[in-house]
Amino acid sequence: MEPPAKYLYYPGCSLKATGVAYEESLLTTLRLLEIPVEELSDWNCCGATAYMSVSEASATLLALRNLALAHQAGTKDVLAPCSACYLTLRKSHELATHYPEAAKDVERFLEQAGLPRPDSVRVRHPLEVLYTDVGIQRLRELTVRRLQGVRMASYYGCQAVRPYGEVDDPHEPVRMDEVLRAVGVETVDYPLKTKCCGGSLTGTIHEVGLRLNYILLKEAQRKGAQAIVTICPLCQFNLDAYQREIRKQTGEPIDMPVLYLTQVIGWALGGGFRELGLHRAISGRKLIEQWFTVKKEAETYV
Amino acid sequence: MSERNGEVRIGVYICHCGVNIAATVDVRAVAEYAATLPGVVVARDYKYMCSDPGQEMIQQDIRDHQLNRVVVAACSPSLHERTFRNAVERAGLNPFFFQMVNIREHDSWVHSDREAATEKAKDLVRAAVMRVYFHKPLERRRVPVNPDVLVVGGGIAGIHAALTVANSGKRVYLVEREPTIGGHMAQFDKTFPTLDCAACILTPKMSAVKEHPNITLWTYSEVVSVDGSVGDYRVVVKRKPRYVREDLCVGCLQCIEACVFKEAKFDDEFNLGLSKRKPIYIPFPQATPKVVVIDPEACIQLRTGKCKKACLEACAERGAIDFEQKETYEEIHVGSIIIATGFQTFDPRRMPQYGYGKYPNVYTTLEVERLVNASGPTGGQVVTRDGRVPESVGIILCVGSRDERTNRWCSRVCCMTSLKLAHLIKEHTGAEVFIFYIDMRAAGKGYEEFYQRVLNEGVHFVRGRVAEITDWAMDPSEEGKLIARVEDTNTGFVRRIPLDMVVLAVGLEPQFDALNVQRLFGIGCSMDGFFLERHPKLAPSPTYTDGIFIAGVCQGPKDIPDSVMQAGYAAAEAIALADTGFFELEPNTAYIIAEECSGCKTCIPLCPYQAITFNEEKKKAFVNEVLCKGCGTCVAACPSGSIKQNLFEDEEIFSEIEGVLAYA
Amino acid sequence: MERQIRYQREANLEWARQFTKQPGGERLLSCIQCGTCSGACPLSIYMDLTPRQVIALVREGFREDALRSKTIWLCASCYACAVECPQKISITDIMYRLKREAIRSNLYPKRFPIPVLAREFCEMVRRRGRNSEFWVVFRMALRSNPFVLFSMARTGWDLWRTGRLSLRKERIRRINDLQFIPAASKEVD
Amino acid sequence: MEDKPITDQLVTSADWEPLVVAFFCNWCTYTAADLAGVSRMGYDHNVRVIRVMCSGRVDPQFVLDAFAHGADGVLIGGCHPGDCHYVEGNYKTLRRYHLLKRVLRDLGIEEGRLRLEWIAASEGEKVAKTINEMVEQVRALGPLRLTRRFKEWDAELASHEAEAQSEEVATHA
Repeated sequence: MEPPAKYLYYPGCSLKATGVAYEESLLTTLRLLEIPVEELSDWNCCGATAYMSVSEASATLLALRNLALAHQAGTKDVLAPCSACYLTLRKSHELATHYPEAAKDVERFLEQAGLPRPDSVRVRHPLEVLYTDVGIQRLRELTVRRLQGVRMASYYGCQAVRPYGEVDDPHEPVRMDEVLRAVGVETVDYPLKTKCCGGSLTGTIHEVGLRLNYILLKEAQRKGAQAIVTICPLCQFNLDAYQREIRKQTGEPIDMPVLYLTQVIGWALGGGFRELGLHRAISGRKLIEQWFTVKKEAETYV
Repeated sequence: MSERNGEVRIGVYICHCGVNIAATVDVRAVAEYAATLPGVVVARDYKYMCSDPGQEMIQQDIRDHQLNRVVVAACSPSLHERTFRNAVERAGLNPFFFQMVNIREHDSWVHSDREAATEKAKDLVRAAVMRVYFHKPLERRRVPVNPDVLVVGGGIAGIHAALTVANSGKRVYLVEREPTIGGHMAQFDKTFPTLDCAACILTPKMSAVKEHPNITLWTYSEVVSVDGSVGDYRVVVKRKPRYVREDLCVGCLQCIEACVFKEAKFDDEFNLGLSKRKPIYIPFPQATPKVVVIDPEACIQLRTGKCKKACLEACAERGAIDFEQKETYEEIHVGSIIIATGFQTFDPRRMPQYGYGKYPNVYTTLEVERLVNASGPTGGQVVTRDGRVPESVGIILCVGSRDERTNRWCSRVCCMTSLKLAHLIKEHTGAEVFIFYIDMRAAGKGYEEFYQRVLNEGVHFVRGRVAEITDWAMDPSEEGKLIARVEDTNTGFVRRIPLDMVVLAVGLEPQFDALNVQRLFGIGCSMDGFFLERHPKLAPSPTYTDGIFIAGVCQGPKDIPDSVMQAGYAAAEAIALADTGFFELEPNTAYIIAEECSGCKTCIPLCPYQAITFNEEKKKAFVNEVLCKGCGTCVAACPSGSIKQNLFEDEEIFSEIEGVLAYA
Repeated sequence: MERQIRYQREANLEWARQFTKQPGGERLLSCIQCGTCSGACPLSIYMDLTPRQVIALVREGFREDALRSKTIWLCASCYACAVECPQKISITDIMYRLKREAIRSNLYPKRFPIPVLAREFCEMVRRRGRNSEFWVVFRMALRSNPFVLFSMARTGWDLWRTGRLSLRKERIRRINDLQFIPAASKEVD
Repeated sequence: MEDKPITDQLVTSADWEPLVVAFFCNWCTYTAADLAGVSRMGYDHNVRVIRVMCSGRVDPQFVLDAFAHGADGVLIGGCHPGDCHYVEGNYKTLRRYHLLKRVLRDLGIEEGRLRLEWIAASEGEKVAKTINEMVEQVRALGPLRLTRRFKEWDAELASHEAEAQSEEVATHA
């Protein structure tokens, strides 16, 4: 498959707030890969899990408005880095195609809003772009820095690989490891790759959310990982922001960097510390500084 | 038309089939309608047309009303066309003055709108009435049947079929792909529910095959081509070189001892890789024939030609070892074929959540059969791969069965196999055994009783399908163990159960090359890939190809007694066919009206049976009706319309088309 | 003592039938009650009913029991059940459907934060087109359990410090587009 | 006029129901239809099945005859390639099918009115699905009703002839 000429970037709400480092590192990485990308103009919330819980029809329409805008902009590939956005956009597309009832609602809405049918639009995930469109071989060639002797656990979370399984295999995903290895990072065999981080449960039923994250961190540690690499803003937030509380509750000395895949890749391709949002980490800051500070750059950014 | 056929007097009979048809189709209305059609003298409906009184009614009408055509609207012709043709014939009419209408499978069973179904029935009956008008009297066709029988596959089904046919005095060729017969049953330890030793009951039958004067046994051989049809199949069998002459080897096994490989280092297929063998080996001590075989991939001499050939020395006087052996081909003629090619077990790597291939102590049921077997790789010791006697063992049922993502069917034997293994493991090790099941299926003579016995032995039955096997401990008690995470649906909570050994009760599925076998023999497959029987209830061994029968798991999952029964049934069919001495064919052959043939030769290359020849002198084509199988392809292609087909004449089909469309 | 018996008249069979006709519910009747969903679910250990039991309740028409269970609100939509289910049942979608119906029928636990979050989220998106994480969480906490705000303060500070806490209320330009989306409360499934 | 599909010129009447004639081979598709029946897989009733031994027996004339006598669609069912009971009859069918499609196109009959489908004996579900799809497709195309068209054309022709004759008479007079 020919990689598309341009991607339309759909940030979603998280990448503008808690996940801002994901946006920074993604855009930097794409820039270093010389892939043209443009933010979708006037995008709205994808509908996500919470909206689906209230109204399926409304959530579908919300999501499809974005795809219709993308269609209008004339770009086929919409890049949705947030796993929840990725899944919701895909699911809505599917619902509108396979269920005549839903399709009718969609048609009515789009007509009223004066928007086109987004038939040809494809929803893509950054991992797909790195693995499929760019390719392991090219990543290897473009690598300018190597993280020597750092072991990482690749963590997909749930929604990116389920239920459609196009980003990677839902049981034993391997692509993230391959991408990481391409830039010289050592990965550990992490059995909880696709286990849930609890999503918004950390905010609602706190102790349950904490427990899930504790298990994820603990197992990564047990398998010898020094950091966890994620592709979802909510996973990153949960694993990163609550380590202090987990330490307090369990008494275990956990202080582990939780990085975005695009931060690691972007750095390997030559990206800078701040432009990859590495300064925004809450946990494992010491290690992050130790790994990602390059002498020359350190001078620039001190 | 009427000039050719005289006055046409048609009787039409509409069957209720109990309520099968009558509930959806207004049979009375159809009969009343049929009575108004041209040529119809009498039209009736009746509860069961195929019953004796039903047939009697037709015969009486033929006599009373001088009927010379009969139409029966009932079930599919594949079920009762023959029945009614015979009934018509017994009343003195040519059996082919009959036409059957399918208003059950094609109408009442697939439609629910009574009015529409009734209209459809009327259309179909009208078409048949218009068609039968043109029917001609035909001769029944018979072909002689060669009494020899080919059995493909030497597992328990093939063995039993071969012995049964051979005992009736017929010649049997038994062809087996592996170096020995015995199949999967030879790998089993005990058999459920009686716990008979599998080898003890199987090996006598294996020797009986070897010794039977009427059986020609070809192991390490495969059927490569099949020609002809019922009564006269011409089959070519490839005999692969085993590099050992079967007629000279006496099975002393001294060559194995002498082999330059002092250590066995190649995966032993019979023990599923749980033990090793040498390049020259015998699959198991009771292998039949008791002849060694050389693995060309492993043997130094065959790979490089540079071995000191110690085996050859050990076999000096007999000279049975022959590195020059080449594959040979045998051609045989048989009247019928029994296919018993068996199954393969589900590859649990397809379900990565169970960790087979990743965690060494996850096994399949077949592997554990070998472990508990006294002559198996561990001498009957049930130990994990790291040599420990397990304290807790979990058996997971329905692995690759009852699953939309892998195989949808129930494999039927796994419940009982697992009960048996649970009993044996407990007996051998005293371990706590957990059986994870969705439903316990123990239907069979003595099976439920066996289930009770295992329950009382204290095996734990956890009702739930295990979600995953991990080695990821969340509790000190789980360190170093495999953990099954499962909802115990009986108690309604999720459990984590630490295990030393996990046994996956893998399902049965068609052989990897079942599709090739299906094509080779021209039989069908069901949706699941198992071979298709002619009728699921009443003809579970014959296939749609006359003279070919199926037996054992190749037709669908079943246990040993069921396989043996089906094999006996297939054998009885083959014997009956051979003893009858002939087979009756549909007289649907093509023929050419010589005067109308333009000699264009279009038809000649179309016939796959070379049944059409061209008479250069007369410039006319000619159909050899003995070779013609009656597909009608040449008929459709003939530009001058001079080729006709019995039972499917152009005017018969045209009137059928017009008949179904008369109201359009 | 509470009586645990269920009379057949309490089973809403029509509701159950309707359920199988909605997106996601098509394969509901294929359930063989194997419990793979519950075993695969990371949260089933916190639920009052396992997902399998919820499926059984829905299929048998015990509407209220299904809608009142905490299970549906604990579902984090991770789709582990849907990926593992041997009958390919979209269990996640069934949970969504039950959540929606519970909200519409006012059958959800009142101070339980999850449905509150969902409603606050939707309100904000309806009005502004985007969600501002801080404000959604803030309002949810106010409505369910204000004390939780104290425990969140530390995390909030961490986020503020690293520039990850945005207090801006985002809003899309063509907010009018959204007026054509039927209001959630009026939706009839 | 010849360029437009014939159906465009007809008004679709409300009570019109499509009718599809199906030619099924005895070994695969007819058996599959039996299986659909045994499994009670309901499908659209607007289909009439005619059994032939092999799809290779389906003479193009059968198809044209069916259209001429009022069928709105024709479905041919045979064994999958490689599975033909008569070795390769279905390949001959395939070749003829492509030719037939061209003939139909030239006659102004939409290609969608003819369909060839490989359906194995075990594929009862596919029989039901194919029939339903075919009926729906034909329903969407509208009535073909060649029988009625023939009558109209005949009448038209007759009136032309009558006119011509009367003109002739007039000139002669």
